[in-house]
Amino acid sequence: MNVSIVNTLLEVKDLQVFFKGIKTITALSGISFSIAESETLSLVGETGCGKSVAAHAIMRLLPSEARVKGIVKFRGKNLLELSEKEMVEIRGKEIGIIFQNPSLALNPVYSIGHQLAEPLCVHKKEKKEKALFMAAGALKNMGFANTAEYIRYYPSWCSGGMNQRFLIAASTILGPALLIADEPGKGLDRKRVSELETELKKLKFKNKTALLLISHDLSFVQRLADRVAVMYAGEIVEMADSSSIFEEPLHPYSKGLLNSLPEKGFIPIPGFSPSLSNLPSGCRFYPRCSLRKRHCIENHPDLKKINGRAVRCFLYP
Amino acid sequence: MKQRRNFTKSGLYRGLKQWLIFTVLTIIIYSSIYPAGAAGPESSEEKLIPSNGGIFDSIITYIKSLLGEDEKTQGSGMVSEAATTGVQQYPDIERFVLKIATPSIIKSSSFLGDSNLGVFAHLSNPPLMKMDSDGHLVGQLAKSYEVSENNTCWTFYLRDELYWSDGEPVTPEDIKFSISYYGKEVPSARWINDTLETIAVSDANNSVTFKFNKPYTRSDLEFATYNILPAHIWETIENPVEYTNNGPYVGCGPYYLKLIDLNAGKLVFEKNLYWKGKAPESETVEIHFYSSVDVATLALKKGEVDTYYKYAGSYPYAGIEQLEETGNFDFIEKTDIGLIFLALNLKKAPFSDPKFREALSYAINYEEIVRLETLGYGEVPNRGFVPSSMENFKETEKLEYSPEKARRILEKAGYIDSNWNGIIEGEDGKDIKLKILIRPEYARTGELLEEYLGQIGLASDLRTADADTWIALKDNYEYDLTITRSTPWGMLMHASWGSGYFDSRRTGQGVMHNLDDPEFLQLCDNILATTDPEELEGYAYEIQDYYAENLPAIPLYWSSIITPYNRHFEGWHTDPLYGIYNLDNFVNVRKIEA
Amino acid sequence: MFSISLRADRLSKTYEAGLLSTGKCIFREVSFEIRSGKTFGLMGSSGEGKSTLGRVVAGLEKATTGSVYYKGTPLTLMKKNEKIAFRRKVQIMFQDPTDAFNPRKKIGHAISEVLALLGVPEARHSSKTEEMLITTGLPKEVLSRYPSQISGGQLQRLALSRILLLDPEYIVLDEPTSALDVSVQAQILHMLKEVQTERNTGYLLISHDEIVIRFMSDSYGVLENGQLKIIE
Amino acid sequence: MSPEAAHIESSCITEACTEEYSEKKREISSLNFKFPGELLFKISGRRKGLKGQLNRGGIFLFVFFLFMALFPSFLAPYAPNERFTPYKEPSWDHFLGTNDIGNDIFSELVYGSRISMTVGFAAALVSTLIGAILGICAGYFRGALDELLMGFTDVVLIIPKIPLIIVLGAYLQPSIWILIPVLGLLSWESTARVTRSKTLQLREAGYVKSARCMGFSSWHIMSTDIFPNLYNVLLPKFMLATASAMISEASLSFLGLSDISMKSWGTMLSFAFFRGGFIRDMWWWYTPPGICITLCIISIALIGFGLETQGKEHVREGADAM
Amino acid sequence: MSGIARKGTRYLTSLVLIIIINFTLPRLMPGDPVKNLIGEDVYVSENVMEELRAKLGLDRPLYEQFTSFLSDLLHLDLGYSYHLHAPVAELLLDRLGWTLLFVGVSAAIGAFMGSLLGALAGWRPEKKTSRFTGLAFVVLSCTPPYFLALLSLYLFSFRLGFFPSKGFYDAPEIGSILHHLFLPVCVMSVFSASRNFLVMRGSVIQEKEQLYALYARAKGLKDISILFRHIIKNASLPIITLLALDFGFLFSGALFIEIIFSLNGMGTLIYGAIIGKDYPLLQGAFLVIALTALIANMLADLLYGLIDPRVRRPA
Repeated sequence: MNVSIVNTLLEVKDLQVFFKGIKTITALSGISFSIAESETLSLVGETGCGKSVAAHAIMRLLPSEARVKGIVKFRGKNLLELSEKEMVEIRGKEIGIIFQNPSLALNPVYSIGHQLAEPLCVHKKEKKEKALFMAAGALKNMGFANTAEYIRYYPSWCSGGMNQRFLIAASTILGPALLIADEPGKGLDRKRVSELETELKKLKFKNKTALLLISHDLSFVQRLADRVAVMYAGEIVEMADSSSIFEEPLHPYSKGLLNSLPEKGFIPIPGFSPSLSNLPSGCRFYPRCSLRKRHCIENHPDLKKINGRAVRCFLYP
Repeated sequence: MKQRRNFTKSGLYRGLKQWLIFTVLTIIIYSSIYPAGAAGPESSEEKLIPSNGGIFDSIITYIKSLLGEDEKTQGSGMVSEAATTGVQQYPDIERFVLKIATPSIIKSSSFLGDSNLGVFAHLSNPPLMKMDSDGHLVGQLAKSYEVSENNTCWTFYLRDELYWSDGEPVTPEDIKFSISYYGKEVPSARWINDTLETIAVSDANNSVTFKFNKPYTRSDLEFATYNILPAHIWETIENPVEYTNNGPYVGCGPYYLKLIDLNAGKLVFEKNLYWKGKAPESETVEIHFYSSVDVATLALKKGEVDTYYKYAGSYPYAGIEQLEETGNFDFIEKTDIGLIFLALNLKKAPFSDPKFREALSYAINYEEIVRLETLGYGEVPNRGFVPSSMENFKETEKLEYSPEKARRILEKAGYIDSNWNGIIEGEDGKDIKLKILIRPEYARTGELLEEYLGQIGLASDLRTADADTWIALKDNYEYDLTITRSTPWGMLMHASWGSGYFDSRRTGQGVMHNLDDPEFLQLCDNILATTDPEELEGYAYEIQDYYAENLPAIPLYWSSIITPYNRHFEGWHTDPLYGIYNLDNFVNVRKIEA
Repeated sequence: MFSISLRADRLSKTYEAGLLSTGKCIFREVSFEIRSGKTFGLMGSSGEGKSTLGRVVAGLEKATTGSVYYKGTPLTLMKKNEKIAFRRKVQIMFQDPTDAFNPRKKIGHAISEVLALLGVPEARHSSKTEEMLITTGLPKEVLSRYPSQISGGQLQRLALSRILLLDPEYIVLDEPTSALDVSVQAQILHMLKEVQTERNTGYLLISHDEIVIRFMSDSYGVLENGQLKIIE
Repeated sequence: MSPEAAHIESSCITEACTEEYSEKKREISSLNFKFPGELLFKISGRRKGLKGQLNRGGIFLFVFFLFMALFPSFLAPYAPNERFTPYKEPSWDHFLGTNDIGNDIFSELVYGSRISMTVGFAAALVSTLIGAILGICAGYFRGALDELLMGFTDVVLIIPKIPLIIVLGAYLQPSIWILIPVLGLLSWESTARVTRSKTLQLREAGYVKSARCMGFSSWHIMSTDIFPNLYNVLLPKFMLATASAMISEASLSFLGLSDISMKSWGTMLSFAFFRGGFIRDMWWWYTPPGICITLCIISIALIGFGLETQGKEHVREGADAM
Repeated sequence: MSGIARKGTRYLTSLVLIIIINFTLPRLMPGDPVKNLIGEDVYVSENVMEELRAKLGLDRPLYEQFTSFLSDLLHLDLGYSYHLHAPVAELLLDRLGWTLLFVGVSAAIGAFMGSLLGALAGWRPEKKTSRFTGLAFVVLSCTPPYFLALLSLYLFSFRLGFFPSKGFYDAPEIGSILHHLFLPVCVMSVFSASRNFLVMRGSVIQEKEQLYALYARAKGLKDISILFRHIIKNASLPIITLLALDFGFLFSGALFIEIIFSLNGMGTLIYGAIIGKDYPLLQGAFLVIALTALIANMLADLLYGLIDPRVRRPA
């Protein structure tokens, strides 16, 4: 399906991540997806399904003992094969990332202005004064009134929501083509989430930034994403346009996930996610699946394409 | 602007202000003390030698020297101008510096207050008397002296041709001034004030006569320790003990004390150009202080210094072998008149019992102690306590090591181990556990002692005590046994032959004052009442016999004082009291090609 | 009527003024009532002092003014044995399940400690624990695990069932699901509902999520600027 | 896998929300003197091919020292007070030569371990216990008690230690039974500070709050919920206290204020200096006690770290356990 | 902020307590100070001793001694040292300059070296060099300071002959001072560096796990600039506290180094005062050290506030 999209910005093919230890942990077992220019793709799933690992793997931010396999093509370059020096050029400039915990992602001992200006100094070799001025400008664009004051603030003086916006400003100040948002709304209350949503929408529509949105908050995803990939236990179980997933989920897990949404009346999926070091041999979802058959227990389904969407389930031939 | 915003917004501003005020206050306080500290007592001699004046001073000096500002010490200036006529002309020989390492550190630059400095100043301000290498008291600044019949009048005839380093002649007035000055100003010399009636000066005879209010027989010895001061300089100084100055000090010896530099850790003595006696060859004598003996040894080995001096102490025996190996050093060996001894608490059981003391004297393996402690630079002592190098030494029986004998004596005296626990019981029926006070320097000896006592069935309780605690404890007689030492001066003080340590009528830091036997006290009084050499000899034998018989203390070993010196020098002299630190030595030492 | 209620009466909380700082008012004159078998929802944005209010109701903190009434007795005037009863009967459950168990104790140990506190004889511990596990729907092997070896959803269930061992009349639920995934959130909310119908427990549910509050509560209030606006 | 990497990993996988965590953590780290146990662990861990396991090297070393202290006669070829020719160089008869009075240095070293380890551990135990108790009380009860205790701690912190130890050492009879409480009583304050800030953090932890709510007594909470979790903080502090007690003991010996009837490594070291070991270049005399002190402390560090990794192990397993 | 007020009160109480301790402690020491004023082997009559005793004020009641002590303190009169024959304030100032120079320079070098090496070792702890420096500093921190000092003196001064073995200088000029102080400063800085190293290393290991470090990497910062731009500033916070705490320690730890290198500083002064029971000097020295430590702690608090914005969060 990704063939049909013309301007592929990022293409991830068979990305696998292992953590070597006493037990080998398979965090990602071969996921593939692509993002076109100014498209928003969302990875959704439960805690521990590997969505954040995917984001970190794309940016090559994983710790050294993580083994990463596969291809991550960004504008034709395989990021996984670049040297660290070349990668430094891409990080922050071409691909930005925002983390789930803005107050921790900002360095507590530097002022907001300093941190906003830093990418400019590093990548564009701007003078500090000018960079600060530009940082203030960026804040103004985000709708902050008293920018001169805010750039002198420190992260610890501001609320989480404000820090989240500062973080977005810092990550997008160089206008990256792709912004990875790693659980941006987690821990924020409704009001802040809607603020965040406005912010991301502005990026999406005004700056034409492509977004890789990683979230467990389905309603948030619904409002923002063009396409959605549902992940479960280190693999993508379903990928489709946002509207079709939310209207007609195919995979039992996607269905369950949607059913547990408040709007649907909090209907839970029974059971728990499997351990990543001890994955079930067949379909990874079978222990919790109400529609499971013997077949599901023994065989691992592939991601199959049906009507322009993909699903990993034996229910769909 | 950024700063202002943050601070006005937060309460930090107030805090900062408080701190600022505090800091400023502290700085003010510091700076107000500082000038006071730097000023100190003023004197005509004290000028631009900034050595001890803190880091800032030395930086200023350095800057001054960079700017080319001339610095002259007043002392040397005076010499260069005034001295052309009176100055002795020295033959053109190679000028050299004699460097002496010492662990006896000077703590303050108080000429009269610091006891170590007092010893070192013998070179610049020699006392009236001195001890020759055989231990006889002879004149130094004094040519000769006489004593009146009743021992109350002492007349000292000064040498002619003595000059201070500023060109002034040394007069009997200086002697009179110095001695009465000590009596008035120095606490440790108060006896002079208490006993001295008059001092008469005779310029004609160039003599000075001291009249005491009671017979005083030890003046010749006492006056071998008091440095003579120039009256014309010191009479203006108000509080001499508290007077500190880095020099130069006017002196009348072959050298004068040019500089006390505590920060560099040295004393510098420079030749007294008006010295008319035998001319010393070395241009300057430097005393270098080392806080650690180990480091002093290294400095010696390395050749940084030429010899080693410690009052009443030897170069560490353990290091001699190493120095010998370098091939650069020779050694002077001289039996010390001081010694290491076992002081016994004679005031309480069990050591109040002479039998017990006798037994103890057989329990100690003297041979081994001598071997381990002195590495062969010592010998097994006699029962008579007094070392052989002392005047009027009498040969008494050698101490003997025989645990069997010790046990037998104990048994005979009724000290038996009746409960078979290996420890002998005392008269009260309890196990005898001897409380042994150990000063850190005799730790090893203490260990050995504990073992020897164990062999004859005596338990012991070792208690290490630093010097002050030791003094407190021994003054309260809270011990049974202690290992201590006598210094040369200690052997000579009071009625001499070590009696000063035991006479119970005395007090003092190192003094045991534990013997109140009337016989002994009478003996001391007899000695103190005479100046007649023959009579003294008789009493000396008597007191040594007394020691040998009663064993009020048990000497552990007689040792030698070893002084290493660089082979490039020769002509060394030592005396029993101050070792190599005597004038004979300094005027005779020559540099040679080794 | 004669339902035993937990009532907050004009509670105010002010942080004390320091030597140089002025005090800060967290909430003022807040009153509400929790009835057994019912849920009172407390909604508000973060930083509004919901959690502080929850801790005051649970008796973990003291209110500056006002009082919490339990069975008609104000907390401040309770006698010692009444207080102990209150301690047992009013429990609190926290937001972060990973924090709910001592990381140095195995789950089984933590649970039998509670049983010991209740005075259950040692012999009956295992049967009691098993009973408890059935309500949580967790396998027995969790007992031999450390809290860090168990997922958040499971821990939250365990935390709830541990509280249930004390047989409380009221539970203060302090953001019980906001740290959890949607699917787990649903599980926990259902479990809470089940417990309520089974045991007739009264809940004070604190959450910033309006949907959760609506889903769970019989009545709720919004805490805003220190004032509570009650919506039936 | 290195432990710190493991930590990143686990946080990466569990994607745990760590709101406010660093805030508190910083408070701790401000005083936490971190002993690089993991480093040593890694060095020897790699050599032994052990990863993440309780470190055997440390245990072995420690057990060796312990054995030395408990049964010196097994290891020492001679009695400590047996005398031979003094100042002998190392030979087959005398592994490390003999000292100034002819004692076998190796035997002396073996017998010295008992005293040194007793002083080190006992003083460290005293200081860690006092620090932990005061810190827990201040942190748990807060309020006036906290102010009082921490104010007191601040004062103790400012008192110059070594001169005070010298004064006390000179005043009291120099004996290890005096030295232990003196060293212990003078070095608890930083432990108390760290313990307090950690306790303040733990006090807000859910399990402590639930325990309070469930009606557990303060004593029970402090001893079973708070104290065991202070382990990460107390262990390095304990090791440091041991190290500094041993060093202080050695330093006091150097100043001649030690108990000479109790021969520790420190006393040996000072004897080596004062009795000509240094002058005579007898490195086989003056280096072994120093090395022993260092090794002993390192062994504690290794064990401490081994235990710590064990603690971390189940955090890691957590992600994949179920 | 109430925090500042509280700190202020605490410091004030500390000060008062220090003064009280300072007053009582030397009086608890054994031995008769009057006897110590007199040299060894000297006979002195009782009335001379009494005279001295009266002069020292030791026969007056304790509270009177205390009030006079306080008033003297306010007049910056720390008493008179009968042992060293000089006013205590003068003596201390004289030595303080040198010791501050020597300790201060060492502390600065030690802090810099220790933090830098510690940061590098903590940043890449798996590297061989990191492990080596780590091990080296652990060993150094476990070594008694006098042992270290003697060994280095033996090696550099005796064996290699690079440096003189004693004193602050030969002649009071900068070159000589530098030459003489080089070795003691080295030993002292290595000593203080070993402590800072360990703290910095631990701190960096802790800090580099923080999210902001990862974010800095995501921003496109190079490895080394992450360490030096982002982590160091955070990781140095504990160092500031440690430096202040260590100040008193270094001051007295200098004692051994001063003894070995025969330096005429505070350490030897204090040691001499303790051994000689020089009450006034001891009191003065304790006061000065405690005050210095107090000031160092206050400065650390101040510095902490300047570096760490969390401390000065605006209302």
